[in-house]
Amino acid sequence: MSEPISALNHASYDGIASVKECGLQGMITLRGDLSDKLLDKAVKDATGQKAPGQREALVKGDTGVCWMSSDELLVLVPYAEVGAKLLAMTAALSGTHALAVNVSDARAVFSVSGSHARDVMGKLAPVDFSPQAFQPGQIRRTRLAQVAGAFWMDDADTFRVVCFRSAADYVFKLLKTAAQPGSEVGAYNR
Amino acid sequence: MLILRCPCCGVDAEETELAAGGEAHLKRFGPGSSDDDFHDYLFMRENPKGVHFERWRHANGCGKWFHVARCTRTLEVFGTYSAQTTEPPQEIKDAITAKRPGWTWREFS
Amino acid sequence: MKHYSAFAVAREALRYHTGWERAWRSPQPKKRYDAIIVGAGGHGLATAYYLGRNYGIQNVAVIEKGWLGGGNTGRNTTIIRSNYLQDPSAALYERARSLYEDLSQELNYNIMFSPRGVIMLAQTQHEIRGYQRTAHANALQGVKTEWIGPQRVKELVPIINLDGPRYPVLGGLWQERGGTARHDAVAWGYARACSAMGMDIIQQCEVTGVRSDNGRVVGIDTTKGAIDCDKLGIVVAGHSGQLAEMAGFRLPLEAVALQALVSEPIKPCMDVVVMANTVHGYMSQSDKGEMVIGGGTDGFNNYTQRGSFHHIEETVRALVETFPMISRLKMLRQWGGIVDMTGDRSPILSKTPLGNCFINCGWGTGGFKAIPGSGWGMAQLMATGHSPLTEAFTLDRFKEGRFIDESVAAGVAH
Amino acid sequence: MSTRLTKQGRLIDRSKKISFTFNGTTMQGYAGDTLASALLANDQMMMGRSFKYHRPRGVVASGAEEPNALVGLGQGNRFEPNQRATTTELFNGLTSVSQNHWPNLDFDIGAVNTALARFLPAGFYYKTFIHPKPFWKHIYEPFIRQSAGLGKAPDKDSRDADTYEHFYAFTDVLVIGGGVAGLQAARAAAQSGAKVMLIEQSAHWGGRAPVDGGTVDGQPVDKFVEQLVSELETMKNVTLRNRCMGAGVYDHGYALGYERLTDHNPGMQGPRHRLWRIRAKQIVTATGAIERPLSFAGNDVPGVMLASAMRDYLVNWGVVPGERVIIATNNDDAYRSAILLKQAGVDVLRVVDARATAGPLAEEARQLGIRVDPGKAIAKVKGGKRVKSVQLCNQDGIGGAREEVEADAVAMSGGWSPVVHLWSHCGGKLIWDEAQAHFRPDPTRPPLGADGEGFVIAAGSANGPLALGDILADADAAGKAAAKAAGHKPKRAKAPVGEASSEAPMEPVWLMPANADIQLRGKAWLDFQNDVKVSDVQLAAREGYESVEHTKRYTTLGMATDQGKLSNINGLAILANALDAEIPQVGTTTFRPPYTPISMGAIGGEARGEVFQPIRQTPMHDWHDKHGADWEPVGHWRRTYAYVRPGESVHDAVNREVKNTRDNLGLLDASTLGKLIVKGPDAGRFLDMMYTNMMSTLKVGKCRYGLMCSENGFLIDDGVVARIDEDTWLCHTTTGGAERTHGHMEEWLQTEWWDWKVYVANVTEQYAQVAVVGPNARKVLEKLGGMDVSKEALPFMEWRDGKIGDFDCRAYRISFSGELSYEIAVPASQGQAFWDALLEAGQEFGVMPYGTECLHILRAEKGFIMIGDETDGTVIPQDLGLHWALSKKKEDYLGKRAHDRSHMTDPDRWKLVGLETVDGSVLPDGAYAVGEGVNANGQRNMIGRVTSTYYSANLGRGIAMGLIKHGPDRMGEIVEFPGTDDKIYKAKIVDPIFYDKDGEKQNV
Repeated sequence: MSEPISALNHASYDGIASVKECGLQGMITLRGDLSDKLLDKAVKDATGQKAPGQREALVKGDTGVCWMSSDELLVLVPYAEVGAKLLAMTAALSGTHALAVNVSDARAVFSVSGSHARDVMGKLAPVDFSPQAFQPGQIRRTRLAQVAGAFWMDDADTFRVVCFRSAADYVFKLLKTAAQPGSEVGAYNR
Repeated sequence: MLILRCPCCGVDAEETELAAGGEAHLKRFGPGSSDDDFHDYLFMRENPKGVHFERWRHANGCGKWFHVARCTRTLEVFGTYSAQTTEPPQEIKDAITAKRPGWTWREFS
Repeated sequence: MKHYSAFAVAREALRYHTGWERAWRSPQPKKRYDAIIVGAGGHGLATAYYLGRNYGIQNVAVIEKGWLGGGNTGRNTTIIRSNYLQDPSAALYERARSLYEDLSQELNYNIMFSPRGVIMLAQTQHEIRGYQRTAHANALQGVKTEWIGPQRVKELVPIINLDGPRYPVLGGLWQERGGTARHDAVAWGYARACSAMGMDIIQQCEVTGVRSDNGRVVGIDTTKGAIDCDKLGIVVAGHSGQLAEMAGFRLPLEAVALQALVSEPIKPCMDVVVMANTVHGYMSQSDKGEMVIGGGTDGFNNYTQRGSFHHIEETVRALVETFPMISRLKMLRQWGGIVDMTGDRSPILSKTPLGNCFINCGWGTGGFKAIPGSGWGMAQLMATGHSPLTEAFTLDRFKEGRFIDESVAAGVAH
Repeated sequence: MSTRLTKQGRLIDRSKKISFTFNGTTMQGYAGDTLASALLANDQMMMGRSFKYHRPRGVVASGAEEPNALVGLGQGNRFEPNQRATTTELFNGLTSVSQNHWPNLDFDIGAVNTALARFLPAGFYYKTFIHPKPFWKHIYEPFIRQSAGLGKAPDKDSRDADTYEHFYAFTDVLVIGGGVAGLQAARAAAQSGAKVMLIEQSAHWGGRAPVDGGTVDGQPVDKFVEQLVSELETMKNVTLRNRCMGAGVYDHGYALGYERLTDHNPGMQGPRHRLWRIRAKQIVTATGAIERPLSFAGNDVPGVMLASAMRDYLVNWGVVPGERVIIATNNDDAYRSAILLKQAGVDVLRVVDARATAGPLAEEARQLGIRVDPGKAIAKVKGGKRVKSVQLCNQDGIGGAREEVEADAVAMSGGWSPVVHLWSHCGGKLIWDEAQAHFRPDPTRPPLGADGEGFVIAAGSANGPLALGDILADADAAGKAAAKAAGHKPKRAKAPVGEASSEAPMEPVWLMPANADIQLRGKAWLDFQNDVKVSDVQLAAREGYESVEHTKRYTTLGMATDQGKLSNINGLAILANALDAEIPQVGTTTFRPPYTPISMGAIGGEARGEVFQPIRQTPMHDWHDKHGADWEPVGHWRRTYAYVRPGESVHDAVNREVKNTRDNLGLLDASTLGKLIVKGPDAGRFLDMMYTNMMSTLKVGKCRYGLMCSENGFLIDDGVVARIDEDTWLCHTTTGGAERTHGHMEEWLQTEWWDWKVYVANVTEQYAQVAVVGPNARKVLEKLGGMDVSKEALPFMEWRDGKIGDFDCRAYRISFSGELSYEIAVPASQGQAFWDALLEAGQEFGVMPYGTECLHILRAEKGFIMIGDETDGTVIPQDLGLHWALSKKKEDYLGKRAHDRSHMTDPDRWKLVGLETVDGSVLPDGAYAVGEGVNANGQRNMIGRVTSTYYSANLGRGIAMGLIKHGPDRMGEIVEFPGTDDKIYKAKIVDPIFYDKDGEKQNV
């Protein structure tokens, strides 16, 4: 097997915020009954986290789980482990109606960080980015300008942004544009 | 520029996150149905100036469909509710009655 | 009717224009008319006009809830073209377009028909094929159009950017005799001509009921009293459903908002109408100098005449990409209208389940350009019971699965 | 003479001189000037020409309502027409040119229209230019169009040098307008703890108050403003933005803020404009009021301006537009201008007050030695390019017995109208205030929000009150009410108490003198930019254009770039009078966004150039780009149309690829094809509804080609479905069809069959998929090694998981070309490496990548249909001879019922056939086949059309597919296709399979 390459191979840009493509992230789309104990256990075994509540993101670094909808989770594991974790999860869920599928290569992940990260995000998504409204621990699925995207926060100044792999180039250019020098909005850091 | 609360994920989503899906609570007519029933099912949409029930999808979001009770004259939203129902729940009907006494829509009132 | 001409204007100027008479009378309704048209928009007035002109039916009233020409006739982007794909559409719109050519003279009212030409841009392989298909169909339908390459597009539209990074301009469908007209003047010109024939245009009069006897219409109730009629034409765009309900039938329509905007006026820079369907925008320059811009519709039922701003954004960004020089122009005004959409996005011109009651509705986003043809066909249908122009546009086509789908060749039809 | 005083000018910094040009002349101004104040300081009274008559125009206002002083600003890629001088902040190096004249501002040929004005009344063009008909197109219209427009168009090739952006903001209370009312409303709202955003269109806080004077809580109002702004700046829950105009109010609490970031300093880094997309629970419109002109003859001569504007120029910028000024008014406020001008040393010749009695301010003026003439009016202002003299008369009369006074400027005040635009944008209604003679917001009929309750509150003079004390009290109440409605508890703080001189009531004056004769009415302007006069509105009424919308459209009143900010009420009053109706009966025209024009650039935001729209890329995108890809947009994807080698035409490249794939080995990047996983105990049953074919019976390990119809019966998608395990299927869709089809499946699952146990996941982008096609396909895979891809191990229409070389993959033995063909899916992150490996291993087998056009030709040679070519949204499977794919065993599937309708079963429907030109040439794309005669509308009868047509390099001739009436029954017949090139193309109806009819090549 040759070396897997992420969509933009760690491209980065520094403007009013720092934008980086994070490289490959193991991701499993898990659909099922979120109240099912089997599913809960499978998530716990894979990530060490419980199944999240509505719009929760329980993530530490490259491992964790995000609530995607009432019957869908996004399970995050290190890229190298995704095959094994998926097998284990599929096995654990074999007795129940659920779908676990590897989507690691179908996505691109960016980090947007710095004191103006919220400004940058606020230019692209119709979301209230004030700290009162959005904080680490939450996930929001929405659109980034013209494509679908989702994000959560690693810490108070860092967003982790996920989009489809085919849109990675567009999203990176968008984030660069939104982070261009001189474009500070100052809406969230007075 | 509407804002609708997605009953699935709880987000107050603005219109650009949503996709409109037309009239709610359609009864499907398949093979064996009469020409009239099939025609009405496909084309005879309710088009009221006032209380209306419709479907939306939180397309740029959790991806789920849901129902909305809305006024087409003022764009007032009476409530949103699950897509997995064949008729508006009582609390939605009550909320409409509080604002639009005497309303009717199809067989509902 | 006092004849309009430059001489008349000069003559009246000598008495400071105090001698002009009313363009149309403002009568009280009579007890009975041979025909009543509900709706004094372009389509309604044109129907009345051709009833009188072509069939000698002049005992006609046109009933209007608000002020004449105040609906979509007065809030569209005034594009006139007939480069439609399907036979029935091409026939109807081409009849309209050819009537527009002589309408100023016929009505003695300058409606400023400006056959400056309409280009529909092809920006994908799919569109090239669609427009080449349309060009072939048009040739057989008697509609003069041609497929042109990108260089010819650039000659016709010097401000266009052929090499947009997203959608290069690959050519276009060119209708040299398409163009624009002054929308208000179309309504006013027909109204004046109807009034001169002795027809009564009754504004500020709302229809409250349709009366029938034995399955045939016999009259209407209005806020100005009951009025009898032999025949009734319902031509009320956004309110068709309500009128149909009064007449006891339903229509397969939904009302949605369609928006348009104009820029501030600038000196002439674009001499033709350009439609870019891939990016959902179209633009022309009015005789006043404003860039007149239209886009897509909202996807939900709406009677507010206000659309959602993101449609304006989508249209404008597409046009800035296609015509980069407009980036520093400014939007002066945006507005919305309510349009009726049918299941196949084509209009309904039809008899109805109620005898002697006729319906004209469902023009969606493209009614203005059809006004004279629609009036001509409706008048024929109402007077004789049959018109080749309208026969495909019946109410029952949806039941038969016999659609008139224009989206085949173009994403949006305006 | 218009001049700068040596003192005064609260907004200018005399230590910072600024150099700018107007029509090529270099002039000087100060930091803090607007272009208008600087032009006036340079005695540039005339700033433009009017639209219709090309009359000289000077500045009439000092703010956003200005209709006259419009300039072309900047140069080249920063040129912008129609920029208001009154809202343009002066900066070093500013270049401006006046508009709508030729050859120059002072001497303009177009001004001949002024002389002809009598022959060009409202709507004259509807009555003229009718005969002779050809003249319209060739003479009249070109002439009208050449004279159209105001500003110069930017150069045709100009590319805006600036960037733009959007920003989403969320707040409890949005206050629009940073005058005293807006500031106080913001404070009152913010004290409750509510999140407040306050936006102000100008660079300054406080609005008119510092000019108009008065005290608040005992201190001068400008001090009050200063303190209030500092206080708001320290509040964490308050956001203040100046140079940010409230442009529009929309449904559900949406508002647009138009922030001009660099217009005052074009060299700055960052975007030029930012469009704020604000969601507010409550909006307070503290947008102030606009003074109305008076309608008297010659009120459009440069030097005639609003009394408040004259005061602004004096107090804010130290500029006086004349040395001998006459003031005409119907209210007390204009006396403030008289007093200040007098105090500044200007000779205030007269205040003509149309009222019989004036208030205390008049007394103050008299004491300063100003002559006040009650009951008087201006009959006419004389002068061309500036005011020369003024004829005075009694207000109560027709304008006789005039006294002429030499003067060089006139200030006029017809009372004040609240700025109700933003209140009205989203449906707020107005009421007529008899006392102030203006429309103001009707608090009982506000715009309604998502909850059905009002979400806009007008505050301060925007709500009607005009006295400082009343304004502050009203604004305080509005701020508190907004906070409360937004769910916060307002503090019980007392409103600040404002005091200003008391005023006597105004009296409405719609025409000066009241019974002005027709000559005067024909010179009394209502709309300065569009040249609409009192006589024009009266003419419209006389001719039956009685509705206010008719009048507006017939005369163009209020349709200029100022959208009637100065003219609307005056025009309405004239119309009401002409109709003998009350003003509120006549009503207003609709207020539409934006409040003042906003740039197209700002509306488009960041979406320009490379981020105009997303371009979706496959993992091998960069490789294609480097290897001659001629790109084709397919949905948002980019696909390679053909790989063009140096020296080749696109056509050559296609032919090369077509031949090579049949003869040797071709590679197609098929990653864009959609891939949907459908899993669950009910998945088979579900797919049986989605597809016309039976999918539940497909065996694990096998593939089946499937068709999807809409419920309306038309073909919408197709693709190969593979059964992965007992309850899992993988469905391929067309390129660009993945999201649509995924949505289609979810829609039915969520809204119709929600009790069915099925999950769908879109895994399209997880895989890079490569079609390995041609006689050498198996050889190259075998060379790479790994899984067994032999005919026996991997038969046609089956799939296997395994390894090819080092790559984990899933191999499908499917063919869209009729060749031996494998589609191999590998993880996207290894797509490029896999592609490279295939190319390298394929060298010896003659490998070449091929693009979409080759794909199309290969499938057409085999008679395979293509969604989007053979289908167009009106085609059903039966039309394409796909009966075999319509399951007879199933009771139901989407589209089945629709196919029973009479038009769908009509034997006259056009059916799919192959077409071969008699001479081997290529049929034109989209050509129609003709039958005999014409239809009832005189159109040629058509009997079919071409759906796909290509040159087949393999067959050395043109091949085509088409839909022909009774086509399958007419094999061998020749039909005619008229081309648009006047040629008639003759083609024979044949079987649509042109190549390898028995399918021997794919079954090896």
